[in-house]
Parts: sequence; C-alpha cells; structure tokens
Amino acid sequence: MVRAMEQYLRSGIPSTPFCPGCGHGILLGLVLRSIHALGIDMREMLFVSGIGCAAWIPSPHFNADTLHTTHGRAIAFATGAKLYNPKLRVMVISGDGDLSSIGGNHLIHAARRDIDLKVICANNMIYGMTGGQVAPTTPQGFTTSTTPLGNPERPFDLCKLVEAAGGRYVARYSVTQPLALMESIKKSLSFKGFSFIEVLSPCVTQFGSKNLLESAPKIMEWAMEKCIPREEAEGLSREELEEKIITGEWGDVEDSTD
Amino acid sequence: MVRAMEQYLRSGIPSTPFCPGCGHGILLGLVLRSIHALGIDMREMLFVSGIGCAAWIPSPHFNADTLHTTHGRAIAFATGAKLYNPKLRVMVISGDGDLSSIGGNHLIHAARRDIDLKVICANNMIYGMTGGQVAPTTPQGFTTSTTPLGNPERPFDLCKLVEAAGGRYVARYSVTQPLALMESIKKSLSFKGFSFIEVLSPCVTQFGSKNLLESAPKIMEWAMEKCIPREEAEGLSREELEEKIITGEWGDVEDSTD
Amino acid sequence: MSKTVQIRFGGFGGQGIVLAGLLLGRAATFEGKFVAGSNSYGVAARGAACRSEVVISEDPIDFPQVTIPDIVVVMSQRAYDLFSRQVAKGGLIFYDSQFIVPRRRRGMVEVPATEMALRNVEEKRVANVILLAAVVAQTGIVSQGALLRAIDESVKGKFLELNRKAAALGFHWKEEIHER
Amino acid sequence: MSKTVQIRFGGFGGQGIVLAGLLLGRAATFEGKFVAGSNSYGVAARGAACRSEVVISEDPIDFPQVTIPDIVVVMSQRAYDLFSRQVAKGGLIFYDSQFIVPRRRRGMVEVPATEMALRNVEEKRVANVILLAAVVAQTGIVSQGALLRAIDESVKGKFLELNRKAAALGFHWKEEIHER
Amino acid sequence: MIFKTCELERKKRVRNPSLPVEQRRRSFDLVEEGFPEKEAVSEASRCLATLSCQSCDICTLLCPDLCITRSDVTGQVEIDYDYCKGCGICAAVCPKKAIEMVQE
Amino acid sequence: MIFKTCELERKKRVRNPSLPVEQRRRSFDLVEEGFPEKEAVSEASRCLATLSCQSCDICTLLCPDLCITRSDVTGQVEIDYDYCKGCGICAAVCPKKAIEMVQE
Amino acid sequence: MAWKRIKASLPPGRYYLSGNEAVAEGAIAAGCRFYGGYPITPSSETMERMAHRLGQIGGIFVQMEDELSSIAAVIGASWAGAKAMTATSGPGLSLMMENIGYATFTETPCIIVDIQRAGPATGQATRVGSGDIMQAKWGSHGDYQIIAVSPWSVQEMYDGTIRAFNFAERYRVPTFVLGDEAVGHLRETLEIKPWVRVFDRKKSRGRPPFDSKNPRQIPPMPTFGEGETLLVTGSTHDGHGIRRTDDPKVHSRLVRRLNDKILLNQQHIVDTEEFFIEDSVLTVLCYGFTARSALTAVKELREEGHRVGFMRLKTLWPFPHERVAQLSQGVEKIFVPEMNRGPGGRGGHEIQPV
Amino acid sequence: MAWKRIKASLPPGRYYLSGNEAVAEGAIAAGCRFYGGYPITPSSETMERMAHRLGQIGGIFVQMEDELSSIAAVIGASWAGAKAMTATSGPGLSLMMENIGYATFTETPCIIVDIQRAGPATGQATRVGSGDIMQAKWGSHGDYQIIAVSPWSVQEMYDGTIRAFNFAERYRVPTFVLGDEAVGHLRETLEIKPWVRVFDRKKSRGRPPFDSKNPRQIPPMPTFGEGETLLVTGSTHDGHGIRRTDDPKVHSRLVRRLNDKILLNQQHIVDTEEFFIEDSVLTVLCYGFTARSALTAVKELREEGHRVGFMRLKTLWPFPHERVAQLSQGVEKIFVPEMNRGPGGRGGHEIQPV
Ligand SMILES: Cc1ncc(C[n+]2csc(CCOP(=O)(O)OP(=O)(O)O)c2C)c(N)n1
Ligand SMILES: Cc1ncc(C[n+]2csc(CCOP(=O)(O)OP(=O)(O)O)c2C)c(N)n1
Ligand code: SF4
Ligand code: SF4
Ligand code: SF4
Ligand code: SF4
Ligand code: SF4
Ligand code: SF4
Ligand SMILES: [Mg+2]
Ligand SMILES: [Mg+2]
Repeated sequence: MVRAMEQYLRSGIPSTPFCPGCGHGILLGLVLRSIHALGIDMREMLFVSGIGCAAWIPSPHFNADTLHTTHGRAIAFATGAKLYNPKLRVMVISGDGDLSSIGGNHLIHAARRDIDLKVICANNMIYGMTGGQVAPTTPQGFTTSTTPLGNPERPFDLCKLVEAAGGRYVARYSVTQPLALMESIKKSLSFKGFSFIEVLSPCVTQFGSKNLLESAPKIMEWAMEKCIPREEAEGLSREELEEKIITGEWGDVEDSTD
Repeated sequence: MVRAMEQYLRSGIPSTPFCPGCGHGILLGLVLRSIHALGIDMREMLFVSGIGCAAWIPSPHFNADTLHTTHGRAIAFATGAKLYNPKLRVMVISGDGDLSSIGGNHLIHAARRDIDLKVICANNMIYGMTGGQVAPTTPQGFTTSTTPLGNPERPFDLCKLVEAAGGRYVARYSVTQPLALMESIKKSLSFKGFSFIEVLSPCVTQFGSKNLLESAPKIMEWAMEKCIPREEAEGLSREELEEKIITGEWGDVEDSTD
Repeated sequence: MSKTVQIRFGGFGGQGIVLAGLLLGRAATFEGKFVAGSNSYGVAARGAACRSEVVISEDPIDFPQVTIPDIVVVMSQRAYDLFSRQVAKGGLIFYDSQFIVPRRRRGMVEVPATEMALRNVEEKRVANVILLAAVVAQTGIVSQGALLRAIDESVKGKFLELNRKAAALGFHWKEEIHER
Repeated sequence: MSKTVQIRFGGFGGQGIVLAGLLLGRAATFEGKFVAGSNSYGVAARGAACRSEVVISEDPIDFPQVTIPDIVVVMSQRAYDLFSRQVAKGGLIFYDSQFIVPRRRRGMVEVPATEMALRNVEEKRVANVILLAAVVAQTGIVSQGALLRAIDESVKGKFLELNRKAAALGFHWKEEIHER
Repeated sequence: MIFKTCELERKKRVRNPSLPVEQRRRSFDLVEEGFPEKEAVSEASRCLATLSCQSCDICTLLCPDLCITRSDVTGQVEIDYDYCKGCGICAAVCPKKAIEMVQE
Repeated sequence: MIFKTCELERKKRVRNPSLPVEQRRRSFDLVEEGFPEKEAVSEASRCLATLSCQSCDICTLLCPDLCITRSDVTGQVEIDYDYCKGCGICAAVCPKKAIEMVQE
Repeated sequence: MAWKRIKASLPPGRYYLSGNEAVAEGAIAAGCRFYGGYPITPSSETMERMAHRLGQIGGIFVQMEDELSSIAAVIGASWAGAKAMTATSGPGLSLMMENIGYATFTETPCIIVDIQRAGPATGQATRVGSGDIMQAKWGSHGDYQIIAVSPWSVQEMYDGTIRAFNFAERYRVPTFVLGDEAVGHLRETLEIKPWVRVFDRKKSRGRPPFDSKNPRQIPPMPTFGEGETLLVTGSTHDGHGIRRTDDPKVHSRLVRRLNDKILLNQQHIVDTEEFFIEDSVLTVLCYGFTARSALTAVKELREEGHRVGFMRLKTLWPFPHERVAQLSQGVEKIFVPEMNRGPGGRGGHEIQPV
Repeated sequence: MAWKRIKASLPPGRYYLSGNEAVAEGAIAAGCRFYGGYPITPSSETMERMAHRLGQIGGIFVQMEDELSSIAAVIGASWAGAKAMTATSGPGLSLMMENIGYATFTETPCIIVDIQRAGPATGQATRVGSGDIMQAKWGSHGDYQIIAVSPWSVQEMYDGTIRAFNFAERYRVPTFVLGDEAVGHLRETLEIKPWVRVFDRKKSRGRPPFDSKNPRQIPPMPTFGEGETLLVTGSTHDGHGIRRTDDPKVHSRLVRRLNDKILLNQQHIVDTEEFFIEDSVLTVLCYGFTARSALTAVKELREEGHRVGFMRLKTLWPFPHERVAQLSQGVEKIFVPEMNRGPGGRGGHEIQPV
C-alpha cells in the first residue's frame, strides 16, 4: 500500500510532523496534486519556506529543492534565488504569522516588484508552532495564549493587502474547498508574475482548542460554514458578511500566463 | 525680524539642514501652522521620526518632545510611547524610504492595529540623505543612482496600501497644495485612530538633478502639474491618469474625531 | 539524598503527564518542601511522547533534574520500556495496566487507572490523576490533602469536579482492584 | 618626501571641488604616478562646505591623506581662512579672486577663475577646471595632456566641451590676467 | 486528474464521528526522548472504509496524511494505516458515510 | 489662520525666475570641517520683495525656510535674510510676480 | 535616592513556578508595566504570563509584529515613562541588535530577557544552549556596554529580573536577563518576600539628560509629556540631545562616558559567588544553569577529597576581570564548563576573559 | 581543484578609484554576478557601482527593501548558484545578523562588505570607526566561525574582495570585507593585473552536502535546479539536510564541524604582514586603515632610532592567536591602536586576543 502522491514525496521521511487533522497536511497534498495535474517536473521547482508548522509543508516532504529559511524571510530568500535563476519555478509556502507578521514587509515588496513567485500562505489564524499566540490574522475577540481576554486587534485582509501592494494574481480558498483551491494553485503555477494564495488551513491543536473547536472534524466544519465564494457574498448584508470569510480570486491575471 | 512659527521652533537651532528649496522645509512649516491653527499645546505632542532627510523635519526643530529613532522603526517606537501614555498626541514624520521600504511592516501593522498615531510620510520619491538611490515610491523609468538605466520596478500606491492594511484616515497631498494639506493635517490631529498622510515633498538635489528638474522652482512646478484632486481625476482616461498623482482623502474618518 | 525523592512520569501527549507533575510539585510546595520539576516541552497538547519529572526535598535542591528516580509512573508501553531500566534501588514503578505489559516484576505497582476512569466517570482523561493519587496513597510523598488543594488551585471549570472524583478513586485504588 | 606632492582644494558644494581632485588624481595616474585622494563626503552636490585632497608620488604612498599640503587651491573665503595657515614651506596657494580677499602675500597666486569662466564661456561652473589648469600650468605636477585626457574620460555630455575650453583658458591664465 | 464529483458542499455535510477523535501518531519535531512515532496510536480510534463508497474522492483530497487512495480494481477507497493518524476528517466529510471511526 | 486667497492653482503658475537659482546656505549634517553655514551664500542670487504684493500668503506657506512673514503694518511680505537660502520658490510661485530673484 | 521599598505584587509565600513565569512575576514586582514582544521558543511563557498579569493590573501588553518592533516599542515606552521589558531567544535577539545599540546610545533603561536555546540559526529550539552571551555584549555595532545577569534557578529568575530592572533604571542601560531553556522551563519553589527594593530613574529638571561631568554619575532621565522638550536621538549628540554628527570630539566624549558609566561603577554591579575557594588547587568557573550541574559535581569531588573550588558569575557583563584574575593567581587551573564552544571556538575549556 | 585562472574584468593597467568602487571591481573580477543590498553611508558607492557594472555585464542587481532581505536574497542567490555579495555599514550589519548566522549554519558562501562608521547606533555616518569587528564575529546567536579580511588600501579593497570570494567559496562560509569609511572613500592608484585566480565551489553528485568525515574537508555544494533535491535548513540537520532538532549529538557534531572547518584550516586563511620585527622591543599590532597611520608613525620612530616593530592583520577572523602569542614572547609590549574602545571598553591599548 502507498500513500497518494508518493512519487512527489521525499523517500525515507516518516509521516508528516503535523498534529492529527491539521489543515497543513491537506494543503500539502493539494499542492502536490496541482503540480501533478499540470505535469510539472519537480526538478524545476524550488520550494521556499520560513519557520512555523506551515513552513514544514514543503521541507522535507517535497521531493524537490527546498529552502527552509529564517522566520519571516522566505520571500526575500526566494527573491534572490528566482532573480538569479529565472528558470526555477519558485513557490513559497509558509504560515500566516511568518508571511504577514514578521515577514509582512517582504510580502508587500515582492508584490510591488512583481517577482515571479507563487506564494501560498497557510493561514491557520494563529501561531501554531510556538503554542497558540495571536497572529495578525486572528479574528477579533478570539482567545489565544497572548490574548487571554480575546484579541483586541483587527486582523488583516491579506488578499486586499497584497492586491493593494501590487499583487497581480491574488486568491483565497479554504482547504475545505479542495477543487477550487487546486484550480487556483494551478493558475498560480502557470502565471508569470507575483501570485498569492491565502489558504485557510485550520489548526486543531492551538486554534481549535482555545476556541471550542476541539476536534479536526469540528474545526473543518467551522471552516466550511465560514467560507463563502465571492459571488455568494454579494447578496449578503454587512452583519452577515462579518461572520464570513470570502473566498475567490482577485487581481488582474489576464494575458500573463505561460 | 523673525521667522514664521518661531514660537514652535526650538531656540538655538540654526536654519534647517535641508538643501535650498527642499520640500521638507515647506512641510515643516505646514505642520507647525496646522498645530497652531488648532491651538494645540506643543507640550502634548510627541514627534517621532526615523532616519533620512525627512526624519530631520521634527528633530531638532520642533520645540516639543522628539524621538529620532533608527531607520524604519519610527512607528514601532511611537507605538510603545503612545500605548503607554495615551495622553500624548503622537505624530510620526518620516521619509518614504524610511516608512515604506525598511519600515513598511510597521506601517501596515500600525494601520491594522489602529494605533492612534498621526503618520506623515514626506515622499520625495527617492532616498535623499544617502545620495539618491531608488525608493519604493520612485516612478517606473526614473533614473536614480542605483537604477542607472531607469527604475524597472513599479512604485507603491502608499495610500491604497495603508487603507488596505486598515488605515482609517488616509490622505495624499503635495506641499504645493498647502491649504488642502493643512486641512488634512488638522483632521489627522483631531482624529482618534491611525491616520496617514502621504505628502509629496520634492527633493531638488537627488531626485530633481537626476531627472532634469534641476531647480527648486522647476521641481515645484512639476509637482503642481502632476497632482490633481480625486474629483478631477474621475473624468480622465487611463493614459492621462498614468501621468498624474491623485490627491485627496480615503478611508472612513466619520464619528472618530475628538 | 535520603530526604530527597525523585519522581518521573511518562506517557504521551493528551494523557496529562505534565499536569500530573505540576500537581505533585504544587502539593509538595504546599507542604513546605523544596521542589523542582521539568517536563518535555511543547508536546503536552500534541499527542506525542511526553515526560515529566519532580524532585522533592526537605532542603534546597542543588541539581534540579531527576538523576535516578525513586518512583516511576508510566502510562505507555514505550515510556515503560525506556524508563523502567533506570529506577533507584527499592524504587517503585506505577503503571496504567491499560497500556502496559510489564516485563519485570520487582517493585511493579499495577493501577488500572484508565479503566477506572472510563468505568467510574466515563472520562479517561482523568486517568493521570487517578494514577497520581494512587502513588500518593501508596507512598505518602505528599499528603492527600495537599494533592486535593493542588487540584483545586490548578484545575478550572467542569474538569475540577471530575478530577476531585478521580483523586478520591485513586486514593482508594486498592479497593477498586479488589472489586474487579 | 621630496618626490611627493600634496594638494588640497577647498570651497563649497556645487563649485566642483571634488571633481577638481578627481581630475588631478586621474591625470597623475595616467602619468604612472602613485596617487591617493580623499574628499569631504556627501556634500558635493549640496551647497555646503567642501574639501578635496590629492597626494601624488613617484613611489607607493604610505599614508594616503594630506598632512601638510604643498599646494592649496581655494574657492571660498572660509576655505582660505582655514587652509592658508597650513601650507608647506615654499608652498603655493592658488585662489579664485572672485571669492577671496587674501590676508597674506607670500606664495599667493591669484586666478580670477570664476570671472574668466563667466566672461569666456558664460558658465561659472567650470571655474574649478580653469583653476586646476592654472595650477597645472604653473607647477607642472601633471602634464597638460594628462589633464585633458582626465577631462575626456571623466566628463560627459555638453559639459565636456565646456571643460575642455576651461582647461585651455586655465593653461593660459596669465595671459588672461594681463588682458584685463 | 479528474474527480468524480464536484466541489465539497459548504453546508452541513459534517456529521459527528461516532467516537471522540483521538490525537494520534505524529513525529512532531518538538518531541524529546526520541520516542518512536507509533507511540501515541496505541490507544485510539481508527477509521474504517466500508463498501458504500461512491468514489467521490473527497476523503482522498482531505486526508491530511495522504493515506487514502482509491483502488484501481475495486474503485473503493483504501486506507494506509501506516500513515493514518485517526483524525476523523475522512469519516466526517464522506457524503455516503462510507467511512466510520471505530475503537481499535 | 485665515488665508486671503484660495488654494494655489495647479496649472502654469510658475514662471521662470529671472536668474538661475543657486544652491545656498545650509547646515547639512554631513558637512565636515565645521564650516559655518553662511559660507555657501557668498556667491548667489537672492530674493527681493517688491510692492505689488496682494497678500495672498502663498509665498509664506511655501518658503521652505519659514523666512517670509507678512508685516502687520504694511500688509506686505518681509523676508528674513538670515534664514533665506535663495531657493527661488517664493519668486516662482507669487501670482503677482511681487518677488524677484536678483544677483547679490 | 531613588531607591524605594514596595510591596511585592504577589502575596508572600512559596510558589511552584517555572523560570519563565518567575521572570514575569519579578518584572511585575519591580514595577514593569509595559511588555512588548514576539513569541519564540523557549521564552514564550514569560510573554504569556505578562499578557495575563498586565491585563489584571492595568499595565500595557502588546504583541508586536516582530522582534525589531518589540524592542523599539519597549524603548518608546521607556521614554514615555514605563519600566519596560521584552523577552526572546537567540534568533529574536539577533533581530533586536540594532535597537539595543540605540538604547545604549540614548541611555534608555529597558530589560531584554534572553532564554537561550541551541544555535546558530534556528538550531534546536527546545534544547538548552548558552551561545548568546557574546552576542549580548558584542552583537550591535560600535562600542557600548550593557549589563547582564545570569540566573541559575527559578528564584534567581525572579530576583535577578528585579535586579536587572534596578540596574537598568539606575545606570540607564539596557540590561539582560540571560537565562536559558533549562532554567526557563524548570519549575521550582519560589519564595516571594513581602517587600521588594526597587530603583526608579532619577529626574531633575533642567540638567542635561545626556551628559554628566563625573563619568560615574548617571544623568537624570526626563519623560515625554513633562514639558521638557526632550531631544532623543541615536545620532551622536551633546548633553542636551542636539545632533553633533560632525565633531569627533563630541563622539568620543559620549562613547567614553557611556562605557565608563558602567565600567567605573563595576564594583556596584558585578556579583560573583564562591565556594570552597580557600584551599582549592583547581577552580570551576561558571554561570547560568550549567553552574547547577557544576556545583553538584564539585561537591561530589570534594567528598572524594579533591581540592576543587567553585565560582559562579551571577552577573556576566561587565565581565569580572579583576576577580577572575585574582582567582587565577592561587590555583593551577580554572575550568570553564559552558554550553557553547567558548571564545576560541574549539570548546570552552580555557579561561579567556574578554 | 576548483581553482582557475580567469581574465580580469577590467583591462589591465592603473586606475584611480575609491575603495568602495574597488570592492565592486574586485567582486566582478572574482565572478560575483549577484548583488542584493540596501544603501547606507559610507558604503553606498559599492552598491551604485555594482548597479552600473552588473547592468553592463548581465548580472543581477537588486535593491531590496532593507538589510534583512538583502542578505536573505544574497543567500538565496548563492544557493541558486551565484557568487553573491552585499555591502553595508554598522546599522545594516546589525540587521543582517540573524541571517548571517543562517548562512554559517547552512554553509552558504556569501560576501558581506562592511564599511565601518562611527557607532553605536546612527552615531556619525560619515566618520570612520572600527567598532564592528567584534560584531562580525559574535553578532549572531550560537557558536560559529566566519572569515574576515581587513584591507588598508584601495588595492587591497580590490584584492581583498577577490580573496574574500575565494575564501567564501572554498570554505563555504560567509566572509567579510571589513573596511572602514577612510579606506572606502579613499581614492588611490589601483593596479589591475591581467589575470585573476578564483576558486569556484566544488560540486560532487551524491556526496552529502552538509557533512564530511574529515573536519578539514569542505562538503561539496550542489545548486538548486540541478535535480539534487536539496534540503537546506537553518535547523539542526544531518549530512543530507534532514532536520534533526531532537538529538543533541547531531547538533554538537554539526557545530563542531562548522567551527573546525575554519579553525583547522587557519594556516591557509590567516594572513599577517610584519615589518621590523626582528629587533623590536615594542610592537605595534594593527589592521585596517589605522595601520596606514601606524606604519607611518613606526617608520618615523625607527628613523629616530627606536626599536619599534609593526604587525598588520590582513585577515582579522579567525584571529591569529598563535602568531600574536609568538610575537608577544619577544617584545616588552604590544600596542594595539584601534578606532574603537577595545574589548575592555576603556580604550584599545592592551592586547586582548579573543
Ligand atoms: C526571529 C524569530 N522569531 C520568532 C520565532 C519563533 N517562531 C517560530 S514559528 C513562529 C510562528 C509561526 O506561525 P505561523 O507562521 O503562522 O505558522 P504556523 O505554525 O501557525 O503554521 C514563531 C513566532 C523564530 N523562530 N524566529
Ligand atoms: C539600518 C539602516 N540602513 C540604512 C541606513 C541608511 N539610510 C539613512 S537615511 C536612508 C534613506 C532615507 O530615505 P527617506 O526615508 O526617503 O528620506 P529622505 O532622505 O529621502 O527624506 C537610508 C537608506 C540607515 N541609517 N540605517
Ligand atoms: S499546532 Fe496546529 S498548525 Fe501546528 S501541526 Fe498542530 S494542528 Fe497543525
Ligand atoms: S537631499 Fe533632497 S530631501 Fe535631502 S535635504 Fe536635499 S533636497 Fe531635501
Ligand atoms: S469513502 Fe466517502 S468520501 Fe471517500 S471517495 Fe468514497 S464516498 Fe467519497
Ligand atoms: S482518519 Fe484522518 S489520517 Fe486517517 S485516513 Fe482518515 S483523514 Fe486520513
Ligand atoms: S509676495 Fe506674492 S505670493 Fe507672497 S503674499 Fe504677496 S502676492 Fe502672495
Ligand atoms: S528664496 Fe526660498 S528661502 Fe528665500 S525667502 Fe524665497 S522661498 Fe524662502
Ligand atoms: Mg499560523
Ligand atoms: Mg525619500
């Protein structure tokens, strides 16, 4: 018996290091399936990540060149590699904290420069690896280990931010929308220019447990409830929208694909 | 004979350190005039700046508490001071490079947190102090000392970026629009929450000289030509707009003034 | 060293290994003892291998980590396999018989903690406290009252009552064994 | 030290003090000399006080900064005031008489460089080259050809022709003086 | 790759798994002592594929450990228990309730 | 503060100053040697207020060195040459051409 | 005198807390009312407890976007009048270095808690190390001094943090609590005394806040909002804070004073602890958690009849050159067990006082 | 051997260039084809010349958003196969420290040019200093080694940069060109020779890129895109790059090797220059631009009949302990003039080999 996508996985590496039911594992599989669907040779790919649970999605699992960097700097490392060797298809996969908190500046500058990177932000709305501290993506009012009375701050709308910075292909999907998400990853893989996909990737252990979503099925259900496609969102009232996460594509992708 | 606004200037400090005709000097005066117009006591004010020509606007000239920090970090220092003593009215005045290149992350995070800071970005579209290198605000194609063949990168639309990050009062004016700019500074001074004003403040020496705008009058004329109010922009075609800098206010300022 | 007792707990994340150590340390502190404790880091809530240690002494403690434990408490076979080889002479190994098939006999104390937990309170997550209470009852390293106070000050919400019950069960574990 | 010549230029930003030093350094390099130079930093284009120095030697240069200049070239009163006190015995001070009222007489060489520039090419920004060419003509620290080559390789665009003219004017500055 | 069914529905598709879901095997890097990864599985529930599968592939896409594949022969899903951590997602998302969680 | 006239117009208001504008005095921090700041002014042009001022205050607002004030007595602008760097902005923006640049 | 005696923030008695938690309690007891930080293993428990405790007592807690901004916010808050702190580990400390230099140059009291893990780089996040001690002293550009305490127990994590705040306020200098993973995650009996002795920064209107005739004296430190029209800058400045970036004399005077104010007050700062020194032919010199193992070993060796001495550095910076030099007179060898490769890079077994 | 002899990128002859420009020319000559940086006085001329020169010859120049990303881009480019460089000054160097540690740990060849100015903090941006030399060695967390050359002339800014690239490629280690404002802004005659000797990183398929049995041997370095499925990580890793964050033995093996590969190869790296040593009773030990003044002074003293010797460190790190120790045998005193306050903080006049 084999796992799915076994040929894209580095041999000799045991099971993923994620907690049971972690969204990052789902995302891991969906990225590989998208690459497979396009028939891309893994030897053309370079995966760059920062530090965090999400940063372990490509490293060491993906059977390709991987660069596991310092916290927050993945995009900056990737910029150097991509500029020097434009033949590499460079995908950055990292966490919300990594890419938008400590790494926020590199995110907006890469978008502005329109560097041809495929950035995938595994957003679990929390710092998973370090024990569940608040992230710039944690919804207001949610409990975390550094906001015992509820998060007083507003989260980023990452897609809006990246688009405003100059990102040309920008999208948001949840791991609970696997087909749409794979379509989006495929689009970004064949897009020339900076692309950014925010992937809602629930954390059972640190986010769920602190916000009464203690099991993987529960938190997945929560994600499914929360996410609605852009088109559907148009009909909703402001209050209804507050409760929702809107998924879909933004930016101006035309005439830039391979 | 005295200078205008003398009572707001620190005594014993000679003339400004700016090159003759530098926009930063104009901005210096307009900030003081706005404070004067509102009758604000300078003892309530704290001015924070980073490093660069623009960072010298408040320090040492303003006769108030000033904190001249490290390159890019002004907003982070200001956040600490403001949070600890909310009675201080904290204004950050710094350069485009300082606030949006090395300091870009603090800018977007302060906007997201909605910290009550009045941030004024003196945008001269270049690194003035270090000798005219490209900035994230330099228009595409312009010559700088690090883009001898013209800037290949797109600049930020800073107002769009800050608004997308969560900034609630966001505005852009040129020093050549002194009355509108002062109105805007006054608004930000009485606004509770994060406010951001991008001020086009031409640099004669580093920006002008490299782009055939070699005298202060010439570069001011260029600025006047370039800047059009939002309302006027609506009628224009895409090509016409490309050439223009649109000034005006963005964000959602209502019900948040003192 | 006679006045010093060293205890080591082992199991996997989610079983409350860290909490057991914490409760024991707190209880000993209430009794005016000097206590030092450490545990494996970051895995408590994550379902992986887990270890927790406490040193209790009448005097200030020079070296605060367990060197040779006097008491070992294990809730998984792997922890048993690893830790059972390193026990002080005359030391005891308490084990949850739900998970462990012991390979030695001397000094082994069987406590069917998970079974008791499931049977009595339908919540196996309190097996750790049953086991700890059994250790306390058997060895007297701290008083039962101190353990109860530690539970009261450490556990919140709906789990408090459950844990109190678990402690009571543990204190009387021998009777329980006889019942089955 | 006899084979070493030290030259110091002074004025304010925008007068081309730094360029003068650079041209002289390049010219000397063309002649196979060892050269070292430094200048005040960052103010060249900014209208403030400005200094530039060159050391020229037949041999490798130990200490590359000017200690006691043999030749001082000044284009502002303040630079004159500061630098005229420190000149080697038998040294010369060249000055642009547009800006400077000298307070000493020995070793003073007056060159009306700015005046010549305005009069002959209507561009006072080449006064620096006139002055430098005059120094070269008078002292022979480098050949006139080397200076012209340095100009050719350092100046671009419309200013090249102007500077060439300026050099020619400077080489003949004495005649110019006689003319007025 | 072609999938037999369209996108997962957003609305109430998730049912409560029959047993509380346990946290299972993982080789989390923070683990000390070098415990082997199988440890935490010893007491847990596991998922079990039944025969009512409609081959929609949702579970294969959503399994965080890539351990569900579809047999070319039977068209039914197969679970690689060497990698399964018993998270319960597959059982929860299966529209046909074709996967159950059972106590080992 | 009330201004006598509305916002500066955007369109061609700027006229070429009569003389090329010089770079003037500044105490730029990068200066070495401690040269006094007056140095660079010695050869330069300067601005000169004439009597046709309409008191619109544009020049006072745009002077980068705050050296233009309006006299309470005459209503005319006065320039503090201790601070003026001769940048030429005032002359360029004055709608009445009431300020000229002259060689000193 | 700006010393005062205040009530401890926790009721007196014995507690069972981790070292990281004890740091937070020490900070609160010392009067810390501002925490700005960014999580990092193995220091995050300090941050989490500060979030909780400052919430209770009305202090300010902010999780910043990174470590660069964390230390910046701390410095900003300090000038706004706060006793302020951050906590981190090696990678975060590296990011703070520029602004720590700024804090030394502007004489800003602030506390940096560094819970060391095994480096370089990301290394092993949950493993103990002591590879940051040179970084703490030399990690920023230019010449400066800092103070660092080196706790070996949970009690000292508490007491040492209070002490660090007192040093910071008294000498207007960034002060480090240089802990490590072992002592940070260790739980131990912590004795809270009813009273705490704390030092609050001195104020004095009109006196220059950045100079003092006597290099042993610390200039007063006004606070924003007091109407003092303060000029704070990281550029070279005179006694009033006016930038003087052109005059080497002003620079050298300032740098010399900033070094001297610590070095000439060394005798009030440096703290060492010695056991069995008198008759020892061989001495073990150590600090931090390593000293716990070392002392145990020394005691065992003593019991076996070996004449081994023991010296512990309770403060690491400024380095107690004098005392170590004295010590090395009497003995044949000094062993320096450390959880790093020592200043020579080949294992820390020789004495290399830097 | 991965040594090769290539044509210089400029026609042979004498040039009159500034030190900062010479660094750029040296880099181009050594094969540098990637520059990522952020401007800062007094180093910006290197960047500006690289922008110009790389544009001419088809290399990659990128001005990044800050120094953190500059060094990150350089490391990324290095793994993509480039000889890569950045240049900065003290404040920027402080910001690079975390990633410099990453480069040491991942054994990434890269060049950091540091043109020192007077610190701490913003200090005096246009004034010379040498306050970063300790930072270069100790500024990141954990135990590591770097190499640093210390040029004293424009010629050495050129030659030393080529040398730095060769060290970096040969030992897979971040290498510093530790210049200063004086030598950076100095213009001097630069002799360009027709040929340059350069070292290119070794490749070897299949051999582990992060381990070697012999600590003197440097593992081969594959490049992204070669199909080697490289695993590069700043966490503790085994020879193949697999994360091993739980095993202290793997950590200690790695850290030891990274230190040893430099220290055991010291004799191939360390370079000193000595004059008048034989008969000297007093020796002046120095480096960088200071050595220019010092040598002049020594020569004058000699002329006056004093027996003064002179030793210059052309490489600063690893520190030439042995040679300095030998030197100190024969003489009464060693003077160390430096533009910083020395390791003791009270002026750099004693020898303190660290
Ligand atoms: C400079 C630095 N600061 C802090 C850390 C600690 N750290 C490691 S991962 C992480 C957060 C990761 O969060 P995120 O990127 O959202 O990933 P997740 O674990 O949630 O998937 C932090 C703060 C670090 N490694 N380096
Ligand atoms: C960490 C650090 N990097 C770089 C510098 C050098 N530096 C000083 S000011 C400046 C740019 C300033 O540009 P901007 O903020 O736009 O201000 P301006 O001078 O244009 O008004 C730079 C790069 C520095 N001081 N510190
Ligand atoms: S802590 Fe959260 S994000 Fe990290 S592996 Fe576990 S579930 Fe996933
Ligand atoms: S360099 Fe430019 S920004 Fe700086 S003072 Fe001069 S004109 Fe103003
Ligand atoms: S088991 Fe269920 S979810 Fe999986 S393929 Fe079959 S029907 Fe679909
Ligand atoms: S229980 Fe979880 S890990 Fe196991 S097969 Fe189902 S989805 Fe995959
Ligand atoms: S001088 Fe000209 S610009 Fe100034 S107030 Fe008078 S009319 Fe207006
Ligand atoms: S010339 Fe410039 S500095 Fe002088 S008064 Fe006019 S605007 Fe002001
Ligand atoms: Mg996250
Ligand atoms: Mg700018």
